[in-house]
Amino acid sequence: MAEPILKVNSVTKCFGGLTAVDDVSFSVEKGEIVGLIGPNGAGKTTLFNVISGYYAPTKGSVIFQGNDISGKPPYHLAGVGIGRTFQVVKPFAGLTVLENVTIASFLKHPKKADAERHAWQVLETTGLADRANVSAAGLTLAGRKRLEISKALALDPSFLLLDEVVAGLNPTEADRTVELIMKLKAQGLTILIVEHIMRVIMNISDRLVVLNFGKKIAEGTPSEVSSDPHVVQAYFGEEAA
Amino acid sequence: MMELLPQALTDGILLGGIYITIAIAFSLTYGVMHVIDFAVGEWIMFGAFTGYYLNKWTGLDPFLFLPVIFVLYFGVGYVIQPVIHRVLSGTKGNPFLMGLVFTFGLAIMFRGLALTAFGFYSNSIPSAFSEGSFNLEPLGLTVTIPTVRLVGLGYAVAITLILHYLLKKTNFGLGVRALAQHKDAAGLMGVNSKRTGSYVYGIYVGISAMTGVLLGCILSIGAQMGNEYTIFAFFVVVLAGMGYLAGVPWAALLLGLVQSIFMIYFNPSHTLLAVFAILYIILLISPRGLFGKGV
Amino acid sequence: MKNRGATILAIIGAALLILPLVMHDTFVLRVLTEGIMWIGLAIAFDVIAGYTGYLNFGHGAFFGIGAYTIGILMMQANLPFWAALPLGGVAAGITALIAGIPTLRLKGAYFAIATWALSRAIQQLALNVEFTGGPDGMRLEAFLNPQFFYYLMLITVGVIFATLWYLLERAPFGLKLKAIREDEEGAKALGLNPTKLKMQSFILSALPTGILGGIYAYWITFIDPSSTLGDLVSDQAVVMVVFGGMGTLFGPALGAILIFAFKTLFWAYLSDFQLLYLIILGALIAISVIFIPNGLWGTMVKRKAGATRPEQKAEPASEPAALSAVAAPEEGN
Amino acid sequence: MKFGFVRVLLLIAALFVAIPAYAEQRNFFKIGVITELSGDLVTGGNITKRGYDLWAQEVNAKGGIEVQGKKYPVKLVYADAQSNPAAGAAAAERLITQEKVDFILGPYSSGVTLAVAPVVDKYKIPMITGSAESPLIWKNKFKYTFGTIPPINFTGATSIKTLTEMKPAPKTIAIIGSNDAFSKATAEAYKTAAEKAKLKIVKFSIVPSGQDMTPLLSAVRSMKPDVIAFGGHDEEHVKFVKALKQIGYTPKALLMHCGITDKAFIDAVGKDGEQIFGTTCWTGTAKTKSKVLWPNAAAYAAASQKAYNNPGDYTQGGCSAAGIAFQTALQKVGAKPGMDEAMRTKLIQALEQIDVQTFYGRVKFATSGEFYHANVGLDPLTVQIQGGHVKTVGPKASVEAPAIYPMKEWKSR
Amino acid sequence: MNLLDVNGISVNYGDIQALWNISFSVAKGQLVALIGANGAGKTTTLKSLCGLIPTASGTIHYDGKLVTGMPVHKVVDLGITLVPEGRQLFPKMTVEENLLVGAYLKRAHGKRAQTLKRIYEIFPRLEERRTQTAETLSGGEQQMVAIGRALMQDPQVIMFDEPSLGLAPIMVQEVFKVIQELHNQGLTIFLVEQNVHQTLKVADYCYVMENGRIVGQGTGKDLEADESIREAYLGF
Repeated sequence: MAEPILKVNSVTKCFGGLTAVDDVSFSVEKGEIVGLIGPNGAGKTTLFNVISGYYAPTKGSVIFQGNDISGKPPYHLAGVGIGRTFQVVKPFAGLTVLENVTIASFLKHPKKADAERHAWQVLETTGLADRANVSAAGLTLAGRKRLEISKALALDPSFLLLDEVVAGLNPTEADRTVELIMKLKAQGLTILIVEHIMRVIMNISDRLVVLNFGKKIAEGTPSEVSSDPHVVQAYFGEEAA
Repeated sequence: MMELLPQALTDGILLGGIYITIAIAFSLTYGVMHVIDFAVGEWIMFGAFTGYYLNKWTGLDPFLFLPVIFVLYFGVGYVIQPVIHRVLSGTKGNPFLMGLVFTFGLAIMFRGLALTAFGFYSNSIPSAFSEGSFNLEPLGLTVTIPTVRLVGLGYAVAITLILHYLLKKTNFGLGVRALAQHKDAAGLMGVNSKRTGSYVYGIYVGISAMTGVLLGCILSIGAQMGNEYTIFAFFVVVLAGMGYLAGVPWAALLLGLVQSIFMIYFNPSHTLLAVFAILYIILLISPRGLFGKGV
Repeated sequence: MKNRGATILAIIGAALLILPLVMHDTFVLRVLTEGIMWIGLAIAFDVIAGYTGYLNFGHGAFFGIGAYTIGILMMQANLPFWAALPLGGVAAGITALIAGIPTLRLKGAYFAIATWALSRAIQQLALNVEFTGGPDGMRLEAFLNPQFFYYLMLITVGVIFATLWYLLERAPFGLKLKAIREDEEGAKALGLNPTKLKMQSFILSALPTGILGGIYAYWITFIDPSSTLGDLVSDQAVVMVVFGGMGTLFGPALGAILIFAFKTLFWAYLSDFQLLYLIILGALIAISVIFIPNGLWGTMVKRKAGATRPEQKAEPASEPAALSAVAAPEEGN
Repeated sequence: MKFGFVRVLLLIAALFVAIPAYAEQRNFFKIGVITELSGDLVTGGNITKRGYDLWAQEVNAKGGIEVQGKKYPVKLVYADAQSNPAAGAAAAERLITQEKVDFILGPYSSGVTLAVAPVVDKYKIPMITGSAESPLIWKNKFKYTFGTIPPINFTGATSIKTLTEMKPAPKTIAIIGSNDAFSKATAEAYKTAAEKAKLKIVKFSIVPSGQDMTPLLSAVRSMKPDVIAFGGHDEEHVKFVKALKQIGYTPKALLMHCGITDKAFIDAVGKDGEQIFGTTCWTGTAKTKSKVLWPNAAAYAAASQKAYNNPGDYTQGGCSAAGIAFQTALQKVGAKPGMDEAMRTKLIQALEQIDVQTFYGRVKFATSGEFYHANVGLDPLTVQIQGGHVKTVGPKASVEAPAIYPMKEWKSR
Repeated sequence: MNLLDVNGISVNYGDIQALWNISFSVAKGQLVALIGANGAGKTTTLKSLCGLIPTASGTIHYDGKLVTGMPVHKVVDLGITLVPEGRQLFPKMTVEENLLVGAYLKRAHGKRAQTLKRIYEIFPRLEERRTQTAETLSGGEQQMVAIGRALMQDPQVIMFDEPSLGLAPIMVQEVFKVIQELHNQGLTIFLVEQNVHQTLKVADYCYVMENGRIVGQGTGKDLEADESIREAYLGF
């Protein structure tokens, strides 16, 4: 088997006394979709921030395509092919949708005309083209989530970190987003996704990694994971003894 | 030169006392309302002139009027605060910046009003305390402490203690601190953010106005005096860490001591250069003030 | 629309170019020269304040450094004006570089006050060293040709405007800066290096300011620490930019024209009411902040667009990012 | 909306054009006044303005300036220099090109004067400043700029000399100056004079403007100088006296300069102002005799008292004297309102040759050397505040009252 | 009698509608729960109840009084309080000060010494840490302070927003024990939770929320048997 595209080696991240991520290891193979799940506050977003360079791990390392990227700044990681979205969508509110995506396109297309052309293409893919010229602040939540994906995609990444891009959408919109993710996978992208909507993540993930209290409590295919008693307990709370 | 050191330290501390009174309420206002009030010097100036005229009309010692001036300017601050609140809670543009520019406009306007109303001459407020000084020679120290400056330091200590008491020991103070730390949670505790903000701003304007009287007794007053004190208020508050009240006395004393030591032991014309260089260096090393506790 | 805008700009430009040929009032030329200078200063200030979101209260320092550089080079090194002028810009740019390394790490009020302290320190430095003439200031050789300075200022500011317009509105750079302004953290994920971009914008703001300072020095023939290194330039620039509308080039230009015109008319024809000027200016600033927080241009452009942009209600952030709530759900199609 | 923008521009343009520069045949002298009516130097600017105003008022009360048998009233047109050299230069340009003034009465501060002087040179419009006295101006040898107040380096020596004549003679001096052009020049002038008079200078310091000087004065106190001399502006004078009093050090003599002659200073510090020495060229009680306007200083002081509730200080007097200088020169060359360039050149020549006794004293401008175009006709005076009044205490020829020396302790006042 | 009556409220964030015509009620002395996936609108509901965010339409009555449009400090004065998500303590204040802020209202101020004593009895750990600043506490301790602070207000209704969020299992147990305890003492409780099992067990009545709408309701027992809840949460 080829070298995994991403390897997370015993990553620990502490904030003061709080250990948000505790000795987590897993890897992602090229072309797969790995779901990262766990109850609220389990440390998923923190782990995302470590992988995407926002936090340096307190311990452990992150290896991307064979290179140690732990502690490298996010803009460097964007350059080597890691795109990410944010859980709390924060578009550049004062700018239009097209401008938002164009900014990301500059990474691979330094000329403005090229970047804009590329941004249009991305918007076509994500279905936002008809809203290209509206202010990003004027988008609906679904639109903003799609804009998040568009921005990440405009980087032409080889690896995508998606943080709750479905949560909060109605079923129709959710289905469209799932469709989009599957399309991206078909194009060869590797994806690590955090999602709360189980329906979605169970369907699209090749493998799941489950976190609780910052620790990895399970890993495996969706069916393996869903029958794991630890996981069920993590989600529904402990049965009172 | 070493025999000057006790006097240098005394002068520095007394000067620091003045800076405390300029900065402490200003810092409180920043902590609670998150506004940098460019008009701080103008409040001081207005207070100074009010004291000056009250003294002129009644012939009574200006220190007797401090409560009157406080109440008067508390009212002024209380009335103005909602406007500032409105600017700061705006959703358009950059509210922080707008707050800054708004008070900047106020400061310009106040200066114009003062020049019109009070004229352009420098003046001084006479007080019984202006006479006399204490000599520490009996203690073997060649140190002179001017009474009026000692009163100033006493005022600074009193204001600091009163604010400390108000903030730490009263229910109102608890509400103010809660508001400064977490606005929504404070609301959930029943703190009326608008009214509390008005009280705080009123207290700040009132204290600044009283400080003006003091400065008029120690130094001089004039319609354009505000700017200079605004500078020192900024300096102290930033050095202390913005909104970090406990840091203010230390920052103010440091400023006073730096000025005093520099004037005596180095080239006095470099005093301000040194002061700004220190501010700059401290911001580099610890961007949130001396104690790293600014907000 | 774009064509019409370009046409109007071209007409204004042409009118400004022809003006001295048909009008010989040197006072009006002088006023226009200064007005144009303020446009340049305001738009240069807006690069860092409006586009990048960092309020520089020490902008005047760049102006003064430019002025002093030209003064010193011309009077003490006997350099010709044309050789000295670019060096004024370079000196301001280098100052921005040195000043920016530490200050650009600071946010909001701290940045504003740190830059302001820095400009004060520079002013004190100029007061205390020999080669600036200290408090006496410095006199430059008088070359009082109104047409020369008018054209010099017009062309310089024209070039500054065009360059900034190209960089900020046409080239990727402006968009990148806006991304930093809107969300510095988020911008990192898109491959932008905020530190580098902020520094570039700081230098881009300083450089033209230094050049304008240099022209000013040669034009006015006398500079001293209080007039070139004081708060005047920063204060005026703030007022003009906020009044006109931040984050655009036309807004600050409009603000500069209006504020400067108001000031000049008041000054020229209502001198007896000079103190009233302060009161009116102060009130104007305060009132415009309350009623047109987006500035004149921002308000005008929006009204034209016919739709007001709904402002995003800031989501209350809870402490560690790991615990933050998800955005509110929304309407289905 | 772009049209809105254009409309605004047009409106502004229209405003500038609408108030036209009318070239009129007038029967009065139109005089531009450039001074600091706003900004940091507003105090000095307004004192300057009073001086010019009082002169114009007096001239007009007499029906105007009589030139070849016909009286021409004067009309002053003000332009605020905003304490800013650029605004000063613009003011000059406007007064000259738009208002078409006949001549100009100049700014309070040296900085603004230095920016205005090249402009008046260029248009060949004469200017007399009644206030600016920095040595720098005269070193630059501007052809069209004159000044009625002698530079401080011309006057400073007198007071030092007066002090050295006191008994017992002072031996040591501490000199402090504020770090602005005028104050620093004052301090340096005192320093030069003290060195010449063989006084021991125990301290010479320049301090940033507007600061509290107490710590420095504490250091000075430890050196126990006989004389303390200070160069500063009005607000600093007040601070200085109070600081000195607060630390409880009374030198044998405290020397400031012209600023203390203003009634406002005496009002501000009250009895603490007593016995402070100053350097000036004129006081309301100076023994002057004149045939132009006011017959002597006392008459001027009375007029000023009536107009401003203030007898006026030497800056104000200098400004009124500037008017008189013009007046005299105009009469001499027979200039009428609306002078052409040739006439103005003649006026300059007349000014260079002027030698007139005014209420202010003798006005005579130097025509060469480091005081080029500054008034060197005056005798500098040493003054002292006595009983709330400014009394001349030196040099001998002008003494009104004997100097009180040493100074009375602050405490026992 | 219903203490809290929510009738058809809608809430917008800018142009985005977050709540759609929400109606429910809480009777005096009941423990009512609101469950739903992340982002369903639970926190928004709570915030609009106590006046932290404005409602676009609909009414909220508390004890017969209309509270819609009231500022938050007036709402809490009526006797409703919220233990907010993420605790929202005053980080630089000590534990005791945090608790005392709870008694800021005149209504509660008089009995504050007494209430404080009671709270220290419920949470002895807080008494040990009373002089420590809130930011130095562990998550569980912070949650205790948040609950204690709410109790200091002497409320009739306490609303909890995900009190077990981010807590260790042992602490979750503790928190639920406290909630149950308070309920037993007669307090009215409105609980928003993600810990479905525990919640359904303690709740008298439950509402289920999805996408800003109430999509189901019933007693805890009814819903526990309902497969759709399990599906909504886990998708299997």
